[in-house]
Amino acid sequence: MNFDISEDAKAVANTARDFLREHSPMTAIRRVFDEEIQYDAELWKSMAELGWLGAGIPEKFGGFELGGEVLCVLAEEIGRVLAPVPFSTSVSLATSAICAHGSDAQKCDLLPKMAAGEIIGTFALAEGVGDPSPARIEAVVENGRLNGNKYPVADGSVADFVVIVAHDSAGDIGLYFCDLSASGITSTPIESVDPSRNTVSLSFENVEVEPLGDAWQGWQSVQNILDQAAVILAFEQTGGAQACLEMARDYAIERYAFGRPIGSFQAVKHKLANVYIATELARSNAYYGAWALGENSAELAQAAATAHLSACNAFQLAARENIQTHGGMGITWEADCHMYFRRAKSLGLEIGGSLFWQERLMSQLEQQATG
Amino acid sequence: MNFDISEDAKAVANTARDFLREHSPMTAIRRVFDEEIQYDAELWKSMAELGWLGAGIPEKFGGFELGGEVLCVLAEEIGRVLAPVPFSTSVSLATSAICAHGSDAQKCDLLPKMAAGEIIGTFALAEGVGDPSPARIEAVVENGRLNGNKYPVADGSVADFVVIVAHDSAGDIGLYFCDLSASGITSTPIESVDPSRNTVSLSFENVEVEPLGDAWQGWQSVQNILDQAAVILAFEQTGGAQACLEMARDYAIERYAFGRPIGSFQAVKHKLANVYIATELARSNAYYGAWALGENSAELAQAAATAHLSACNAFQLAARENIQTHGGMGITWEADCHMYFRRAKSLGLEIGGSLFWQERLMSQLEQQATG
Amino acid sequence: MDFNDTPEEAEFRTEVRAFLQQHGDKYRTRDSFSRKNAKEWQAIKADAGYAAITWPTRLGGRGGTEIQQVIYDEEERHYELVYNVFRVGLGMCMPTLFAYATEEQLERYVEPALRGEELWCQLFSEPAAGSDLAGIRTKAEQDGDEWVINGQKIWTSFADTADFGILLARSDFDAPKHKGLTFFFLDMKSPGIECRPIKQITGDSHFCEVFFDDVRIPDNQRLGKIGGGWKVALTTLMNERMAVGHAGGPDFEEIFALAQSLEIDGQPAFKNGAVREKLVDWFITCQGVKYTNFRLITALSQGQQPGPEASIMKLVGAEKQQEIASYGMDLIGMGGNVMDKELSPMAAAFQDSFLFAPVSQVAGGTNEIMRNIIAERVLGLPADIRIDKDVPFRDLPTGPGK
Amino acid sequence: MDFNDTPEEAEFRTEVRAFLQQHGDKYRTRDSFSRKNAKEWQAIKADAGYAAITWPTRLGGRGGTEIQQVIYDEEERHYELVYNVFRVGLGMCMPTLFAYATEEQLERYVEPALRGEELWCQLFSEPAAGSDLAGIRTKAEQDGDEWVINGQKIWTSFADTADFGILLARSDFDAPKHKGLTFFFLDMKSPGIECRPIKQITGDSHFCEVFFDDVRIPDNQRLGKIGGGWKVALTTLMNERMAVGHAGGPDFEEIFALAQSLEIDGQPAFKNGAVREKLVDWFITCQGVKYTNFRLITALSQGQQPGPEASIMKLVGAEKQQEIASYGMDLIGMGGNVMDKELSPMAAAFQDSFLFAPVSQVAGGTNEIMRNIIAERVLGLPADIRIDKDVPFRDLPTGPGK
Repeated sequence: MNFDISEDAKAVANTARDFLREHSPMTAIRRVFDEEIQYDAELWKSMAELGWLGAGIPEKFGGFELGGEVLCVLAEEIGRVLAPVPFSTSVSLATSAICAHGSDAQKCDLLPKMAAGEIIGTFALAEGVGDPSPARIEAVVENGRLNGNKYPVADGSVADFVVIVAHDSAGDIGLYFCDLSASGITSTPIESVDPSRNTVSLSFENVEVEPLGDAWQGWQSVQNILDQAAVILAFEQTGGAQACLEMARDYAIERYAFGRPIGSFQAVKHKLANVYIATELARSNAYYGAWALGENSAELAQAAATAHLSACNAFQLAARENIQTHGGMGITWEADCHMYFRRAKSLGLEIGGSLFWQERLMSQLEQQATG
Repeated sequence: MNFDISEDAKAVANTARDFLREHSPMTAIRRVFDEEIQYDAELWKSMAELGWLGAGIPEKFGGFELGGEVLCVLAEEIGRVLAPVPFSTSVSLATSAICAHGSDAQKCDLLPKMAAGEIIGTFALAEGVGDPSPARIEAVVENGRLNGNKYPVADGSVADFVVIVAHDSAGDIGLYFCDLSASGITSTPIESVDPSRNTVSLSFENVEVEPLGDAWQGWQSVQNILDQAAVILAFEQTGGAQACLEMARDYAIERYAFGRPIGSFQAVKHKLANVYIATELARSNAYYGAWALGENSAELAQAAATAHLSACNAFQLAARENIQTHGGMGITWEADCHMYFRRAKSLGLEIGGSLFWQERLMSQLEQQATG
Repeated sequence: MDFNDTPEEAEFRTEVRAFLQQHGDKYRTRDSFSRKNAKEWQAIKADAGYAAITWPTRLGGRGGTEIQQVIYDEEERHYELVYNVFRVGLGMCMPTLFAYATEEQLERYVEPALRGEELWCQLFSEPAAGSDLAGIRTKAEQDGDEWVINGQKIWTSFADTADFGILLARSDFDAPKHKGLTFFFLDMKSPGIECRPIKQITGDSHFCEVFFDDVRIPDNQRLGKIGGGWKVALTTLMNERMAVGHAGGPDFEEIFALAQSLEIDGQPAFKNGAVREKLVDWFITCQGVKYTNFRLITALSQGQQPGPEASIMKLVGAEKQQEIASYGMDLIGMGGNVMDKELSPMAAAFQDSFLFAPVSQVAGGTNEIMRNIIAERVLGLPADIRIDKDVPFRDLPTGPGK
Repeated sequence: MDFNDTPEEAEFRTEVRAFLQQHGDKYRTRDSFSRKNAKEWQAIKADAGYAAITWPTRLGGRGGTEIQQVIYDEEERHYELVYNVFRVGLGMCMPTLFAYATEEQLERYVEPALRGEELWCQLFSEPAAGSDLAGIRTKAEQDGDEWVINGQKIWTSFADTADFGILLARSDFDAPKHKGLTFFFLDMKSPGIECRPIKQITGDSHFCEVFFDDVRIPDNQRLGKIGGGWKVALTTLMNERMAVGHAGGPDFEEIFALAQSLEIDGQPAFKNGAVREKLVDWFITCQGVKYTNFRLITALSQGQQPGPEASIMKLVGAEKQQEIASYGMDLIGMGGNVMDKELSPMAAAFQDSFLFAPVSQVAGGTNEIMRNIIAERVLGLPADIRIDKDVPFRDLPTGPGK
């Protein structure tokens, strides 16, 4: 049994951790919150140079083909410091959509530029309220022209292109590539619970789009992209949970009340023990997800839902208890706590809420039970 | 606003508390656990003399017509000491079934003897697994003869008669009176989570039964009996929860570890604060139930479900945390903790489990929302 | 058992309704922190004898009962007239003055406060002393007939607009923690005071930090003895108004409405069993809080004083707010992050509440402190081991953070 | 990342399987506390070198690795051969002897214990000293070359059938709590020992109370120094086997099966959204525990020692057991109270587990102690304030209960 991240991936993770500690302190995300910048372009460029943006891209398309595990550990490190870069959208969702479904021409055109950090992509599935479902999709492509509204779209204000889920005139769900500089697009910034996500609403009026390849299998393809994203997101969330746990732990040791560190009180101890437990269980489930992703296992759907749900629990609990441990300081804008609190909720909704992933998991378990 | 138990009912409650403290110490229920006795016949006789058994019976049928609130506070006091008497079955379920549906002849025959403690009744609804539902009823009465199996029936081994839920040859649900000495009945003791409930399985083979009156409205009548029972049970449960809270509190003050009372540790304090909160919320909801019962309000169904569910939460939590507060002592047969733990679960299932009452409550709320 | 007023209560309620019907609509507000209209409304209340119902008449109150105050508050709530701006002054500062100020001072300060002409604030918490209030470090040094104040306070509502404040400071660092405190009131326009709004997690600023740089207070504005400040502070804290069960933000009604308006798998969301179970849980809690409140009101109506039992309302309310807000966002699904009022269901009420909920769980006593209060004061469990009671304050460990 | 054995591990597993295939079926049992067959099976294991895989060969062990022990345990579990009866002796008593006994004593006692010929028990907890083990009061008085023991122990598994026991007693009531303890091993047939089974909540009796009335132990059966017993006890406790995640009783598989077999409103129960949510929660926890265990095994396989991280398995397992058992009964509805194996679904497994769950949450360290361990030893949070460390033991408060 070797149920551990590979030595290669660990090495990448260690480099990433050191690099991000130095180059992505919390001042970067503060600048995004204060609307000075939209994302950390400097860091993004460095990430390209370090090969991280091409980690999931095959070598023949300009990538470094580092494998799923490396993507996972990078996500974990990014989650830990809330690095303000379009990772979960461009490097995870958009890249995996193009790798899985793009035509060779599209791959040749897009992937090298994505690996080089020259263009940013995002993924537009949501149309307002509701969880992922073909029935929710009203955006329609007819004669190569897209009409519809997509929101919220994370990183929509920094992306150059978007992969869109829409149906065609026959009602079949498909994936489309759309250059965001095309005419007919109105992009409106959206106030989001997590202001660092550059969220927009995209409205399309007769916009020229092209199908992403020609081999999708309708909703199944969308779901598969979400499954892969769920595993990577689980690592990002676990990284965030771990950061919250460490912040709370450090504060509980430093902060004194009643003449003693607040961490010596059982109320604080037991709270943080619970956070530790949730985080460790999430990490273990995330590892299972990474294994399934790496093996492209038939268990991917089950593993992805398990990993993501477990990580949602852990990150949201950790973020909440981190604020509570910080007491009055925790509810100030000045403290970093709220940024994790916002991010925890935001990542728990980005690819569908908990009810959606619960249903996804149960349907897998039912199939196994009856199959 | 006078949202409090009436002075009259409080006086009865105070008398009952003093009386039960003296006459129903935990030694009585221990004798039931040890199978020395099946119930406390002595106490039952005293309860008859004090008028408690006739509290819910009209004066003209030999009762004392003390009103719903008095029944409620008596249940609370009985719940507090786990008095081993067939209260929830005979005084609550069977009595209310007869009062609501019995013919005058049946009332004249049965109620005075019940008030006098001469006969004990119980209520047979369950047929093995499942929550209350007409679809679960297989017992059938044809030509005045009952065939079927009923289990678990609480207090079945001490009861003289049973009110049975069965359907007729047309499939309509009805209530039937059956003398347990009738021929064709096999009564088999059942091992129960709560051994003090005298639980049996009743098997009926062509047993002569008579309809309980002639004016039931099918399942609605059964449900109404359950609603009334739910309110009274909520008080019994709240009494049990309060007893657990007090036991745990007293133990936490007396028991020392690490040179200090364990009640000075936040782990214990916060646990018991949570029990206190659940118990107070349950008590408040039970009062609402008592109000609805007393007024025979249209809100009875909603109030009953709210009161019972709230009391299930409180008693089960209190019983569990009482054991946990007692630590090693709590898991011994010798300590009283487990008797409350068993009773808490048992009362939470007796008239249907939490899923049943949740559904009952939601359906009421839906009706209000749409109606 | 009934939900009806006694004849006396009913009569009072009728009076209150008539008063509110006559004046209420004009002063309706949705911003309870606003001073707009608040002052004018307060004067009208004072004239009609509703500004301080339980105060004795000699102090400008009505000499009424606790239950009358409850009735007035219930009725006023229908008009959205609950201005928070005077709450601290009337609820906490004035009762402290009643107990410790001179007759001349009462003459000078009570009426303007009651009529909303002068606004008061409370200067208690400090960055290093929140739950542990007695750990404050703001220094008060006596200089002839005056005291010189240096230090920093935090979480002071309305500090930037208040006219006066009550202040707890440390006059003796060598005495044990609770023995070295002295209590004052002061003019907030005194030289050396600087107020900075604190931006909260929500982006709003409802509180201030207050810095004291050689601020001078005349000794006759000291309340209580030198070194007796803790006793005075306890009087202030005992007068915190009975906590309400509703922490603000969406409650059962709203999440039920949301679950009716949204769909899951083509069905209204509230048809889903998982959603139903959550709704039932919140309904039960919500009802439990409502009827617990009724029980407390009944006790007041029978002449009892509010006790620590009311802590459960604040605790349960704050936790429920957090859960409901978070679950509401889950129900909205991928659109749950959206805070634009036009795009998000129910004008983003769930998202707003989600960000405010952590404030509810900390402000006015953290959940942990509330549970301690219930355990110790209601259940009678023994206090925690205290190592900070008998040593000189300056010797107490303050950790590497200081 | 893979789930496969290394070549060495695979080879060892093959050996183990062959051994178990040859002998295992004959000794299958469903009662893990039974001594029936256990002794014979233990001898066979010892002969084959599987009785104590990680012990050095000079002590009769295999000189193997932690991961080999894990592999052996995994395989043995398929045969239901896990006899608890020798666990205390081999897992806790013998390692303590290794550290503190003489060569002659090891020669005398280790092999019979290993072969199951002599059974050992552990005499630690007392009625007034459970979580606070160092608070024990059983008295050891020196009398020439012997010690005289008076007092009472509790929660001792197999005390009534054991041949020998290890004992922690207080030899000095004037020393501080942790300094006045002395550690012994003794013959359980010594005069003055009386064992009484304790009936547990389930009705079973898996533990004993043990009373000591002038029981004499030769001084050469003292382990460690006089007054050094706490240090020896820590050795014993450090050797408690890695806690397992599964507390016994129905787990996810079983509650899922139950929810498939029962109906709600004419549909299989698992189609109900509320049930689905619970199932998903337990599945996630269950998987999390499983893969956390895989991570721990991987660490062992890489040569690391088990640490306090394993506490989470015990804690999560015990809480999950309680919830699943209780919910299973709720699903069974009005029939949920029935414990007759023929009448209750799955042979009343949920009801049995419901009654056993409180035992899981207390035995081997309460949930509260487990959370303390995680907070202090894993997260590095500071210890609680201790008032019982530096005063003479006899002056420590013991409360009105004593």
